[in-house]
Amino acid sequence: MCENKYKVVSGPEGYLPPAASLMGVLLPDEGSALLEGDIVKEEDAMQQIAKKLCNAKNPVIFPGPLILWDWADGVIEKAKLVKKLADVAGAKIIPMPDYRPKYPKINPEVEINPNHPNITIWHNDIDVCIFVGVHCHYANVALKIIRGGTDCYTISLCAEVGHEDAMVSMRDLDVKKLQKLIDIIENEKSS
Amino acid sequence: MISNIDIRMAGLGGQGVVTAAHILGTAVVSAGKHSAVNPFFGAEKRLAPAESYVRMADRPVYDRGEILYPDLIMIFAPEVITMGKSYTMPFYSGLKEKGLVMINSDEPILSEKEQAGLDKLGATLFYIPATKLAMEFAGTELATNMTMLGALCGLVDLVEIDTVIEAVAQRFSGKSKFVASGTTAVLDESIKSKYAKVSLLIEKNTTAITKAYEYTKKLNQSK
Amino acid sequence: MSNRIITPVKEFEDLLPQEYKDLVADGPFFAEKGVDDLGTFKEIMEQHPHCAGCGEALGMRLVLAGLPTPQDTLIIGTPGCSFFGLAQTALNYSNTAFGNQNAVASGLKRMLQIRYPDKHKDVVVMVGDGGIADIGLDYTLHSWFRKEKITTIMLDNEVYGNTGGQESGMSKEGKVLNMAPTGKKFPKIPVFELAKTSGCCYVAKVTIASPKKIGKVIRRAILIAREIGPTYVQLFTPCPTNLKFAPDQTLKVAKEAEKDYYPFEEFISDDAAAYLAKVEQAKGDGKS
Amino acid sequence: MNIEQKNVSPEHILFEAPRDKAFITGSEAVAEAVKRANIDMSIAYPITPQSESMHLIGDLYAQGYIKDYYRAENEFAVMAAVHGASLGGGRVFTATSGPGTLRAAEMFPVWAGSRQPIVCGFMCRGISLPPSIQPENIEMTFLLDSGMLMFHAENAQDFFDMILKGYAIAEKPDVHLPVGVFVDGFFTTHTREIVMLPPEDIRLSPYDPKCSPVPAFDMETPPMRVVRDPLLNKSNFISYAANASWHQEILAAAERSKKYINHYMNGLIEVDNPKAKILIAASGTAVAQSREAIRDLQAEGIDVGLIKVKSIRPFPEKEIQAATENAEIIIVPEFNAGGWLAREIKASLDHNSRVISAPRIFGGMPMPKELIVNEVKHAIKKRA
Amino acid sequence: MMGVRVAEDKCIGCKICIYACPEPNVIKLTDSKKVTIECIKCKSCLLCVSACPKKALTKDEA
Repeated sequence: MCENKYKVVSGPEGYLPPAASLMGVLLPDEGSALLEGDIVKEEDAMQQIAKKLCNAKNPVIFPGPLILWDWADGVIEKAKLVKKLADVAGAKIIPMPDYRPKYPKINPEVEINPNHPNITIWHNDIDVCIFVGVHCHYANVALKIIRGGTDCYTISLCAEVGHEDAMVSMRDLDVKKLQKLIDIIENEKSS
Repeated sequence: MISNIDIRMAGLGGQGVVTAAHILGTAVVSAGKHSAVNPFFGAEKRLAPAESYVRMADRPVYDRGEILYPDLIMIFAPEVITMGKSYTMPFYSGLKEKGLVMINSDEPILSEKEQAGLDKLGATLFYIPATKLAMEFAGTELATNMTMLGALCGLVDLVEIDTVIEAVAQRFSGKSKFVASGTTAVLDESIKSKYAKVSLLIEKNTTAITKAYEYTKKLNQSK
Repeated sequence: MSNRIITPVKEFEDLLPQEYKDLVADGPFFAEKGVDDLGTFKEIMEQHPHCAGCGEALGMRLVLAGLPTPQDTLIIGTPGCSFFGLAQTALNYSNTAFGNQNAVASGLKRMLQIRYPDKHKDVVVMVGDGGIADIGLDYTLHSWFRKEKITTIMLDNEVYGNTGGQESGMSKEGKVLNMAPTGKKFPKIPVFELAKTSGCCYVAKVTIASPKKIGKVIRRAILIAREIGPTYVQLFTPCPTNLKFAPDQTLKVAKEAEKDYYPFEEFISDDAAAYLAKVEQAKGDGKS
Repeated sequence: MNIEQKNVSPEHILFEAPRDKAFITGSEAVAEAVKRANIDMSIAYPITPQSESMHLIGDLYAQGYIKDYYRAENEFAVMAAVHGASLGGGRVFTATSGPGTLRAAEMFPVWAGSRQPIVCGFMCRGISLPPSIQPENIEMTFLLDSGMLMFHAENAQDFFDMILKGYAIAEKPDVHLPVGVFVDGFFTTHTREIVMLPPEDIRLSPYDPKCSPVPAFDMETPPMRVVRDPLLNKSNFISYAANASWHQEILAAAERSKKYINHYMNGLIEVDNPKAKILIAASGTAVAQSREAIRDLQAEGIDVGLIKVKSIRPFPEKEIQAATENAEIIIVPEFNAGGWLAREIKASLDHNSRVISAPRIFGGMPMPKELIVNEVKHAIKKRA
Repeated sequence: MMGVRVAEDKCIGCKICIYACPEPNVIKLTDSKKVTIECIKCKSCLLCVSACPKKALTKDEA
């Protein structure tokens, strides 16, 4: 649909990679998604997510605080589907329970932190990851660091407007879209 | 009716030059024309020199700030000239050729030099006993700004006198709080306290404006 | 009560790191805990980078244990040593610039009152002596003059710790410190007295050598701030690194100060006292 | 007091609602905007020429339009307290001027760094010794890299609209940055002019902190543990990388705001007569003065176009490049001694010798249109 | 290895060491009312040692 010159692909991009937004990558309007910097149909983005997950050696879902804690109505329904998504995709789940810069260090076996996400990615050899339920600011910070220092393929499932620094970014993620994504992954698995 | 005119009003703090400018601008706008009005941007203290500026036009007015080259100058107090209570010296500096000057005074006050300056510009000069008219018809010298406005409308065909009177009523009705500066708001209260009721204030002001209007209308015809 | 944000979603409960599981199971959120219970519950502060024997870290630990409802407590701080431990604490903590903490807390408290008119949201300022008595004195005093319903806690280590041991207004007279190479020329700033005359309804001065008193004082300060007005607690938390004593001497230093110039003092206004009697009686605890 | 106002979208209040003519000052326009902005809280500290607007906002509080309002102890305290209030998840407004801006300056990067959608009015004035309350906008140069979005209003109408638009833009989840709406003090605050206002029985829908890219600071939004300020851990390379990424995210957010600025403000710049070989590029009151000058120049047969720079941050680099493609002379009149706008424009353009940084007016003096006219004629003569 | 050793026979479970430790969640009281120390988080300030009235705590020299 909308082609951008700058491609948001897996890194490592080096010392301090530019924010994709500053390289001209625009967030899509409602109904569209972002695939490696280009605005595409939501369905295409879902297909890509399914393909990436099914071909990954070690796909991992990083659920954030918004979905780990039962703080608002509707969280449980989403959480159930994220769990199901992990099951269907055969992905591990490593949580991001909060955003503090952990002292003295995080345990990369069991958690990820937005301030040093790479430790978890390197330690667990994660090649595809999904961010879900993380506040946009912290997701963006983490996605930039990951792209700078790892070759991990990043996917963000965002309830707001999405993330340019992820390789695939879905926006306005709700229960319906999650279910659709699960169906597409199931399809991909069986084909 | 005259369009596109820039007016500089000079007086002493507390005399109502800011309010006069506001009322005139309001009248112009409600008559469907354009106007921008601003006070002199200084420390606002009673009896200190004060100026305000009214721009009016039949097209949008963008220009703002002090009017350096006015078409018309209104002097609200003789002291502006005689005692130099002004930041603009001489008082007519910047006046455009064939401009008009109104001075609130019962008698001529200009020095020969000043008169010569005006003559060189081909300016027309009117003395208006505005404070005297204010005392007579409104019972307070605080209505000097009203009589100056009335006088202005009698001399120059800017806007219908009724529109000005409406603007006065709007200004003092208390429906919308008028804010030129913190000090103006305080003065407003003191003027209102001189009258038992706002309606009386408006009535007195209306009389003062009308009388001053009639005064200059006659003056103009006799000239 | 806002325990929902510390209630895990079932699907992910098992996946949470141990410290979070402990916080949920044994923390002070679902069952009320106090200083008395230390050692038997999961404290909300985690490992921190404070120096060995840090009086301030101990002070924070005791204060945090004394919070009546940590799940509705928000802490505002400043840059400085206190940041390190508080950033590792399981409640909302923020510092912004240096010294403006009481101004930030004023805005925050008022907004939370607007948004949650039926809840007590305890806004607590917890910062060092430099933040309160020096750079932030205006903001501290003005929040008291305005009767903001916040609790201000000074972690008084009598020195600028994080910047490397400079004289603060709360340093002792005569003390040789960085930027006071010939010794401090004036006495400690009487913030405790200023608090009493500036509108605080409850003011207390205590040292880390009296942990149970800290628990009592913090509880009182926060309860009174909910209903009556501003409260202030000045907590002596000596700094072994910059005051140059051995880390195992911190409590000894505090004890000596208590005897010498830092005695326990408490001031309570009449209306605060009446209110406190009511709540302590209603609780039937007199929990101290 | 019970205020009956209907909550509406920014699109409705800005584009759809009918508007009526009012003859008001810039200060009054601020209050009219705040009245329709559904503000939770406002905090004030007096300074000329900001005071009148914040008095009026106090009146709005007394009338029940705002839920809390107080006079703080100084500008740093004001900016700190509105920060605290904004952390708490509500909508806030304040304003200041010149020396107040500089006194409070430490807080502006804090607002941006912690992604607070605060809208602040800046009624610019002189800042230095000799003390000056007079209009000039030198304070803007100190804020160019504070992380705030900066809009420069030409007149009271802009001021009114940009405050409401400021909230609409600032509160987008992918933007969520503070917005400074700047005017040249007195020229706008104290000038009475025609302003078109939507009805006062409508207001913006309330701020929803749930859509924020950072958690509201209320112990109702997870996580409990969160560091909202830049990460102050003395640590190692990876911590610095986190810090740098955080900063990049603020720059990225400003970049994302362009889409919304285009939508709500009809572009970061506005161009009249772009084909002219001579362009005047200006912001704020200098735009108004340029319009008068252009009217005179056109009357004399000199073809001059105008670029009105509305968004100073993000800076419309590409837009100005495109608009000046055919220009041979670009005059940049400014109300400050530093010439910061000309510097920004020069840095954006190739062949920047085309840019003439003049006239520069400061100290509170007005900028008569004649000065701009002369500058244009002088430039033409010099080229010929 | 830094740390502090507890002599269980001397510990009376008075918890004074717990109130003295600047580190959170390091010294805990067991069900048998003795303290245990999680040495991995201990910074060896020895405040607990100097605070213990029964001399039940000693520096772990190992």
